[in-house]
Amino acid sequence: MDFSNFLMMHQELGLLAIFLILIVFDIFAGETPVMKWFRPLAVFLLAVHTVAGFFVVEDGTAFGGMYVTNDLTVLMKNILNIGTLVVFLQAGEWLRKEDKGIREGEFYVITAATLFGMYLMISAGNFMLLYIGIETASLPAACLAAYKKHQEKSAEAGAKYILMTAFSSGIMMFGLSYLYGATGTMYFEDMQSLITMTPMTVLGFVFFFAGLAFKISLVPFHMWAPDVYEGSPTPTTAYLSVVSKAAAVFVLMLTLHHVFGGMEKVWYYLMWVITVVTIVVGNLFAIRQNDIKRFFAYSSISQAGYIMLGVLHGSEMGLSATVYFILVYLFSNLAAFGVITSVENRTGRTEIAAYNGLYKTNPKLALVMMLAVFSLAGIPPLGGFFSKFFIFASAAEQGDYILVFIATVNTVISLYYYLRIVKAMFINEPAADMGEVMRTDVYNKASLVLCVAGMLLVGVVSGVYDYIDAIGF
Amino acid sequence: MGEIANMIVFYCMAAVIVISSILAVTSRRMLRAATFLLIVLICTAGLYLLLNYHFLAVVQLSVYAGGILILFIFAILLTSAKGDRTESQDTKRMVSGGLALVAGIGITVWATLKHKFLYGDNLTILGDQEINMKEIGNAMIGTGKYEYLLSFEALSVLLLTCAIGAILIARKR
Amino acid sequence: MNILSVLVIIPLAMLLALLVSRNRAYVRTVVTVGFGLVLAAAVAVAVVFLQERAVSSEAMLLTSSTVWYAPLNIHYAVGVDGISVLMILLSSVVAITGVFSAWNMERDFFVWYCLLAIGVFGYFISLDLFTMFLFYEVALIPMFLLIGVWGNGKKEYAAMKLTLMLMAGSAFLLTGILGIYFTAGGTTMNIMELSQMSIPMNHQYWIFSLVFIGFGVLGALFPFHTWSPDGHAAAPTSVSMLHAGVLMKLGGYGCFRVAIFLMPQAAHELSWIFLILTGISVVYGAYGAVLQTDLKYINAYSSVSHCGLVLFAILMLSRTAMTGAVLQMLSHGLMTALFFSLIGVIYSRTHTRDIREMGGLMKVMPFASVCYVVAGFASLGLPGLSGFVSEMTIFVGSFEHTDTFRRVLTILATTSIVVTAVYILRTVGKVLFGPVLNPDHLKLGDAHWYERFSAVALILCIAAIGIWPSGVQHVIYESLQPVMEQINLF
Amino acid sequence: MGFTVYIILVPIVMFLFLSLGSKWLKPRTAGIIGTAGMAVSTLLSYFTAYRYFFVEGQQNGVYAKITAFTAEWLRFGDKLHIDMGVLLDPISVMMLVVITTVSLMVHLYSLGYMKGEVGFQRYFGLLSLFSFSMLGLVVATNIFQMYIFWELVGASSYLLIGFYYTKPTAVAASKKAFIVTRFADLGFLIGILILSFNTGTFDFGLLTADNASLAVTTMSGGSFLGLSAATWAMSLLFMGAAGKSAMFPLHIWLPDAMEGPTPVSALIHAATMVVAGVFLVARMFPLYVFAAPDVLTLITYVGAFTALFAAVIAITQTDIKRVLAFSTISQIAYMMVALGVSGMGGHAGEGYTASMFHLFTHAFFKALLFLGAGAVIHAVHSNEMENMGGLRKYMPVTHITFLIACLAISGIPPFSGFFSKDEILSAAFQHDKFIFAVLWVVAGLTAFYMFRLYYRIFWGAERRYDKHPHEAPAVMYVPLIVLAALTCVCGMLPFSKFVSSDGAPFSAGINWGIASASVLVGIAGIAVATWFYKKASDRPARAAAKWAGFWDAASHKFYMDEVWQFVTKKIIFRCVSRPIAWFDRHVIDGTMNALGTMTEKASETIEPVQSGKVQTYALVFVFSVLIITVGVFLL
Amino acid sequence: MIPMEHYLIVSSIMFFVGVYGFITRKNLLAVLISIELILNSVEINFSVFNRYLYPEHMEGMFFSLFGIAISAAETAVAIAIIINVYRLANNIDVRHIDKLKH
Repeated sequence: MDFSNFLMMHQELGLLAIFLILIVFDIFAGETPVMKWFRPLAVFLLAVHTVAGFFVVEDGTAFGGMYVTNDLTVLMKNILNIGTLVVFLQAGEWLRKEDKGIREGEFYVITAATLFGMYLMISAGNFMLLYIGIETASLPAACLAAYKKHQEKSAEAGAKYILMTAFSSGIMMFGLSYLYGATGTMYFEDMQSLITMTPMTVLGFVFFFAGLAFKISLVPFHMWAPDVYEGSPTPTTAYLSVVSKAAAVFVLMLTLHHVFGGMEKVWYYLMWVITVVTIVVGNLFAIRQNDIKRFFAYSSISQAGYIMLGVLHGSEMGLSATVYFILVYLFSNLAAFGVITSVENRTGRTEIAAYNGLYKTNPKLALVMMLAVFSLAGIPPLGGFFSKFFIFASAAEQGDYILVFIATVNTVISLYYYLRIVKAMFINEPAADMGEVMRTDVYNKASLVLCVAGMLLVGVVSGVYDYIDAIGF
Repeated sequence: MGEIANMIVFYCMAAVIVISSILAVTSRRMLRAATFLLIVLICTAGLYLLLNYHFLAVVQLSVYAGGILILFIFAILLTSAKGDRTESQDTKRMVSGGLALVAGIGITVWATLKHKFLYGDNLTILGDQEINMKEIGNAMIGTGKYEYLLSFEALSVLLLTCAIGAILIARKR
Repeated sequence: MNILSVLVIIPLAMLLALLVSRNRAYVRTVVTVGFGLVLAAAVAVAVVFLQERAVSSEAMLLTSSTVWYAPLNIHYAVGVDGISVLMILLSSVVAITGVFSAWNMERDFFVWYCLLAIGVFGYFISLDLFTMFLFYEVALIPMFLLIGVWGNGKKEYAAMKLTLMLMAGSAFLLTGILGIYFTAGGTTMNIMELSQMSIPMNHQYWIFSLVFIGFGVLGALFPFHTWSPDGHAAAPTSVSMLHAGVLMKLGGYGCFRVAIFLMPQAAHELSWIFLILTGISVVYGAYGAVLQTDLKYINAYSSVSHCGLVLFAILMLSRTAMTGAVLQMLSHGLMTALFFSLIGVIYSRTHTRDIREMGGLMKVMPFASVCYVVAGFASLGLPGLSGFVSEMTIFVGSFEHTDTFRRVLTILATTSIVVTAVYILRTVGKVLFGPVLNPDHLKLGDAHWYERFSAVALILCIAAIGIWPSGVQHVIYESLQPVMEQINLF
Repeated sequence: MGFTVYIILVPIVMFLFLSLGSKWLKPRTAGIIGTAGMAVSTLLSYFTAYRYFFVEGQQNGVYAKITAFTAEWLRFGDKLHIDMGVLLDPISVMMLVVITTVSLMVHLYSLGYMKGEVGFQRYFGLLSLFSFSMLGLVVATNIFQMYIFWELVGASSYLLIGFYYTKPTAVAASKKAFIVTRFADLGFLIGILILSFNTGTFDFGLLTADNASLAVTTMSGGSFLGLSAATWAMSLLFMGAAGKSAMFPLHIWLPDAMEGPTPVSALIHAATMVVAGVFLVARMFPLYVFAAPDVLTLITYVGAFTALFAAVIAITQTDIKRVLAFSTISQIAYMMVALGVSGMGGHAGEGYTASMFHLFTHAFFKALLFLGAGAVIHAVHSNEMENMGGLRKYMPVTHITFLIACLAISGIPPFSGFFSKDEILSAAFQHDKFIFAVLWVVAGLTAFYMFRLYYRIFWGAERRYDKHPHEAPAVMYVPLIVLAALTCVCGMLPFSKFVSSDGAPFSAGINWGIASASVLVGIAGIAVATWFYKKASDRPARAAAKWAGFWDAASHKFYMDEVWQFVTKKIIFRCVSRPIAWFDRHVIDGTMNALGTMTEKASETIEPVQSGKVQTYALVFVFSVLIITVGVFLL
Repeated sequence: MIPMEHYLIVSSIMFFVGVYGFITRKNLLAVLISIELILNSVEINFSVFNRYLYPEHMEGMFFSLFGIAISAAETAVAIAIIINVYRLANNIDVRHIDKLKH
């Protein structure tokens, strides 16, 4: 037993500590008034954890190669931390006001646990750990989806999520078993050198990829996403659509590079088609949505397609562009969900029609929402413009101009539906009952400020991209 | 002789597994389906035994047959007050499901048969050896390569969280 | 700090100042002073540029470059040549007249307006493909809200259509820009440096087409012009002014600065396709305008025709024709701004833009009407006004080619001036002359002082170019030297 | 002779002053200022004429082209540039005199005629603008300057014709005039482009020097559709000329243009603008003769036909201004024919001299006729002949001056028309007997319709006038008298001493044989007119009934308006514009919208896939995985 | 000696029968049972590969082991959610959980 191995895992340990502190606090605080400190505590701990994540960076592997940490994984975890922090900030208000059946503490606890799972996914050097990480990240997330347990929609979302995630994990595991059968190892390093193109490895890879694609919600493995996003509580949706997706993308990127590098011929074409289909289908569905959460689900599907643009060449530039894209996407999407949460908390509505004339009643929220959708659409000077540019550049660098062209043309369609939101907020007249000015609690405000600052600064301040770019695989 | 006995046992169990699993997914009565699942699981444990994975077989029996299946049966009893009959099946879906079934089996079997496995020697050497429990224990809490302390711990977090989550969702309040 | 950046910073400062204001008087002060400063800065740039040019033979002057995104060699690189200086002047003039035409608008309107201005000025001073593209998009997106919120008629449809079509153009453009960057070696985004690199010919074909179409959409290239009629018709006055007057020039400028300059060989070989398209634009726009009954539609089609002429001339790849193209951009920018501001004056009083419902406005609002006639004359190319100069330069330049194809096209393009006369005179005859059709119109007043200001300022500019074109022409002609060197390589 | 530039600058300054200051100026002041400005120009022109013809112009016995002033205005490239300048040569100086004189007369006359009109200041401003443009046109040093002023002339005439802007017919007429001439100018422009591209210059001096050798060498080749570049260029230039000078079939705008104030008609449609085409051909004459002689033949035939055609129509018109308009067309066609039949140099170039001479004389007597008609209209407030008759008693001065003008145009000696017409006829006779015959017939017709006009206004049955018609005020009849005097004397000028095709003076005698023939036919025309119209009778009606079909056609101007109407309305509007507008809205825009609709449709089509059934999702999932696997295998 | 492929064929059949069940069953619990089949078949795969091909280490076996644990956890969560669905909708028919669509 060599416990020094654990020292490398300070991020995981830190998170685990938070996880445990929260459990203990939750158990002992119970229903006492001390519980009101739960949320500040959770936010504070995670914030400290997030900030600390930027300072301690150590390269190395532990547990005989099962655990890997380096600049890149730390960066990825930091990004996930930021996203989770924002979700924590946004979730509180909803958790407080929701009916009695909802316990506040568990949300944070479970979220922290899923985040822990994502850490493992990212740091995994072995498919077993990767698989456990994925399951840790997704099985409890089903509980988050079904969190509003007195609401049928939420229950349905939870059921769909757990069934589909189990199904996909079965498929993925099947793929892994074939990969294992063909190579005789589960370690990334070993498998990379042993893997060859045979029907079995190809089958294994495709099945494994399908499992990850499910998490990223790439078409045609995306179909759970809209339903679950719509039915889940809004903070869960935000979490699933941003953090969970980001983690899966990171893993896909890492495994493609570290394990399946030799099979580029297979995955390039496979993902090329999937990327195009994802972007197109996501866009087509998004056009007709009337529920804003469902709408953002489809929008995030098509965004996932854009993300794949950086992944599918497996280049260094693609890596930086993807990470950067995800960072910007995180800020933009979470900003949007922050607004959605606020509106939902006040009006209980999530249709796009509820946003009619929002600019007249709540100019600041409308402005944030506009910035968010513009950032998602890739309008300068917001971060989305830069991230789209870089991700297209990374594809163009490899000479894949046709894909870039298809993707850019699709941005026009996406612009159409994003503008629908803007139109609803700025042009349409507010409904009579929307007159009241909404007040958002300070946490949510902080999250919105954070997101807006992120959207504005991450693009214009080039340091962020330079920092990411300096980190290779 | 052991060879042949093994083969007979295997093919019998294989047949049982196939038939039971088919029945498990087609039986109209939920309890029957659960029972067929049980049979499948037990036969799987038998396969593990054939493979000399005794520990695995025990775990299979205790966790699956002992734990999960009980859970299933409780759930079935809990949710089917009106009787456990499910309604008739959707033919269209059955056809497409069957298509997936056939195509899937075809593709996977083709892929496996096509693959040149490098086996032969290993089997005879390790053929009948049972794996030492101590070895398993060491591997489970070791930190080196081919040792799984980290996975084990991670799994514990998973199980804990799932427990919290399941309780959260399932409890009445 | 580089003086050019001032042009971007002032609108930015205005934008911020507007965000904290609620009072209309305050808003007006901010925008008039701000755009006045922009105009002053533009003039200062022009003066400094002329001084520099006297002592320097560099293609771009007042340059400065700061690294922005090192991994992709993206710089904030600015610099101007004579053409950009003229474009900047044009933009600042149109922008301030636009402010006066939008005198009664609220704060939010000007917020977007300032954003538009940031985009426009940033675009014209950029030397870096990335920043150029960035500013290009910055300039496009405020149109959605400007039209969607403050427009009239089918404003939502029009705003959506305009934004989407222009953004589709910019999607083409983005692919093209990436193509340029990577096929030229991926070492620089600076246009001047890129011009020294060679893009492989097989890539030039598609990149040129993409970039040209991308910019062409904004330049109202047939068949991608249909945003123009709807968009202009729905837009509020000053937005139409700025859009037709300045924004459409972004297209022509981009075609010239990026497509032709960086890919001269492809330009040579592909120009015939686009010449046909632009030739169609020219004639088609003119004929399209003949039957329209909405004043703004007439002008929008006329813009299609005139802007088509810009692209047409650029594609002729002759120095004179390109000079004409730039002159035409200036001229069209000014006169179309004038047109739209006057249409705004008329519309704000009569509440109709249907020429069948108006008549004899000369009697009712003589000032606006006379200005309209002047604008009309400028549009149909009356000597002494800017339109004549630019059109003649284009025709003479285009005719320099010896091949029959280009000559026949030129001749076809010249026919547009007759058709232009037809629809301009038809409009003038119906709206301004004749008896007053609607007795209610007799009570209407003439233009207010702020409207007069913008009209007079624009007319002065139009006449200045028309009467003394050689100064402007000289600046443009000289600035074309680098482009011609590129083109003459082949 | 740098001062000549002021001849042009004074009117434009007047224009700016009057139009910008119209609010603050009293109408009368404005009129007087405008007239004074014109007077300055006129004096300067006379002085120029004196200096040119008698002091400086002649070099080695030839009247040279003197560039009195020039400045580069716009440079197109290394070679081509537009200059603005003043070119003095016999014809431009002659034109200066004619234009300023007539313009001054018109200014004066307008002071009376336009009194009390709304927009009096504007009117004078526009007159100044027109004068400026016309003067700039004739002194142009290069063809592009000419084109520039050519366009300005068009625009200012548009404004003048449409002066009564509340009158729909005036608006329509002004529009028509502008568009028809604009269409012709298109030819002019393309001609310039071809010409300048081949020769590399716009400059008249270079173009016409050495018998147009530059054009001959550079443009004889390069055939397009079987014609040489020169032929193309010169025909297109002639197209421009034909537009301004109202040659068939581009003449249709001129009769309608009579909707403008009558003094304007006198200025624009008699004396100055309409002869710009003739002037252009004369200006480019060496090129026509040496580089494109075929075009000259074309000019001859077009001119001859137009002369006859217009004369026939003139016989049938009842609006007095329209009669004059058709007579103008006919007379200008005469000038064109004269140019067409002319050669270069000495007596061969007699046609050229004759043409210019006729232009000169015609300017005065036609202006006189218009102004006289204006006085009549002023008196009876109508343009129609039916509302006139017997006015000789009420308006003696007008009557006499009108008669003088009629005699002049009919070619009766010793009035000026006789001399110039005779010269044209003799030039035509030498060149082509058939053309001569046509012109001879036209001369007779001219005399007939002019006297028809004369008789029906001043003789015939006296109408019952609502208001007693009275002689025009002095400010109106003084110009009449001045012009009448000029009409009487200017024919005696030894014109060929001053104006000739190559600048070298020669003496052209009167060919008495032809002269007598023309006088005879003129007198015959007058006699017939007298028989028909001196007294009110039913003779005209009977004659008309006898030739009913022809008469109808002629009185409808041979349906040329309808033909044009058909071409523009039916073909351009219906067959080009409307389809384009439709195409744009439905096909192009439809395509764009269809892209949107298709996207929506596609979205709608795939929507059911997202059925909400988790098993469907799984099915899709499995099939996708399997298909992808197979796909990758097959790859 | 039993050929390894025969094991694999059995597990393949079990796997796709599970898939079939997932697609066709109406009862949520039956669907869950199908998932169990799927997971179980994968675990067989791992063990077989380990035993036949790479008996030096116990990777496959451990994967099976952990897989069993994970499937237990998953079943727990799934059943909790299904019970919750049942509580809200009073039945656990898959066809009834299709409120969220399009």
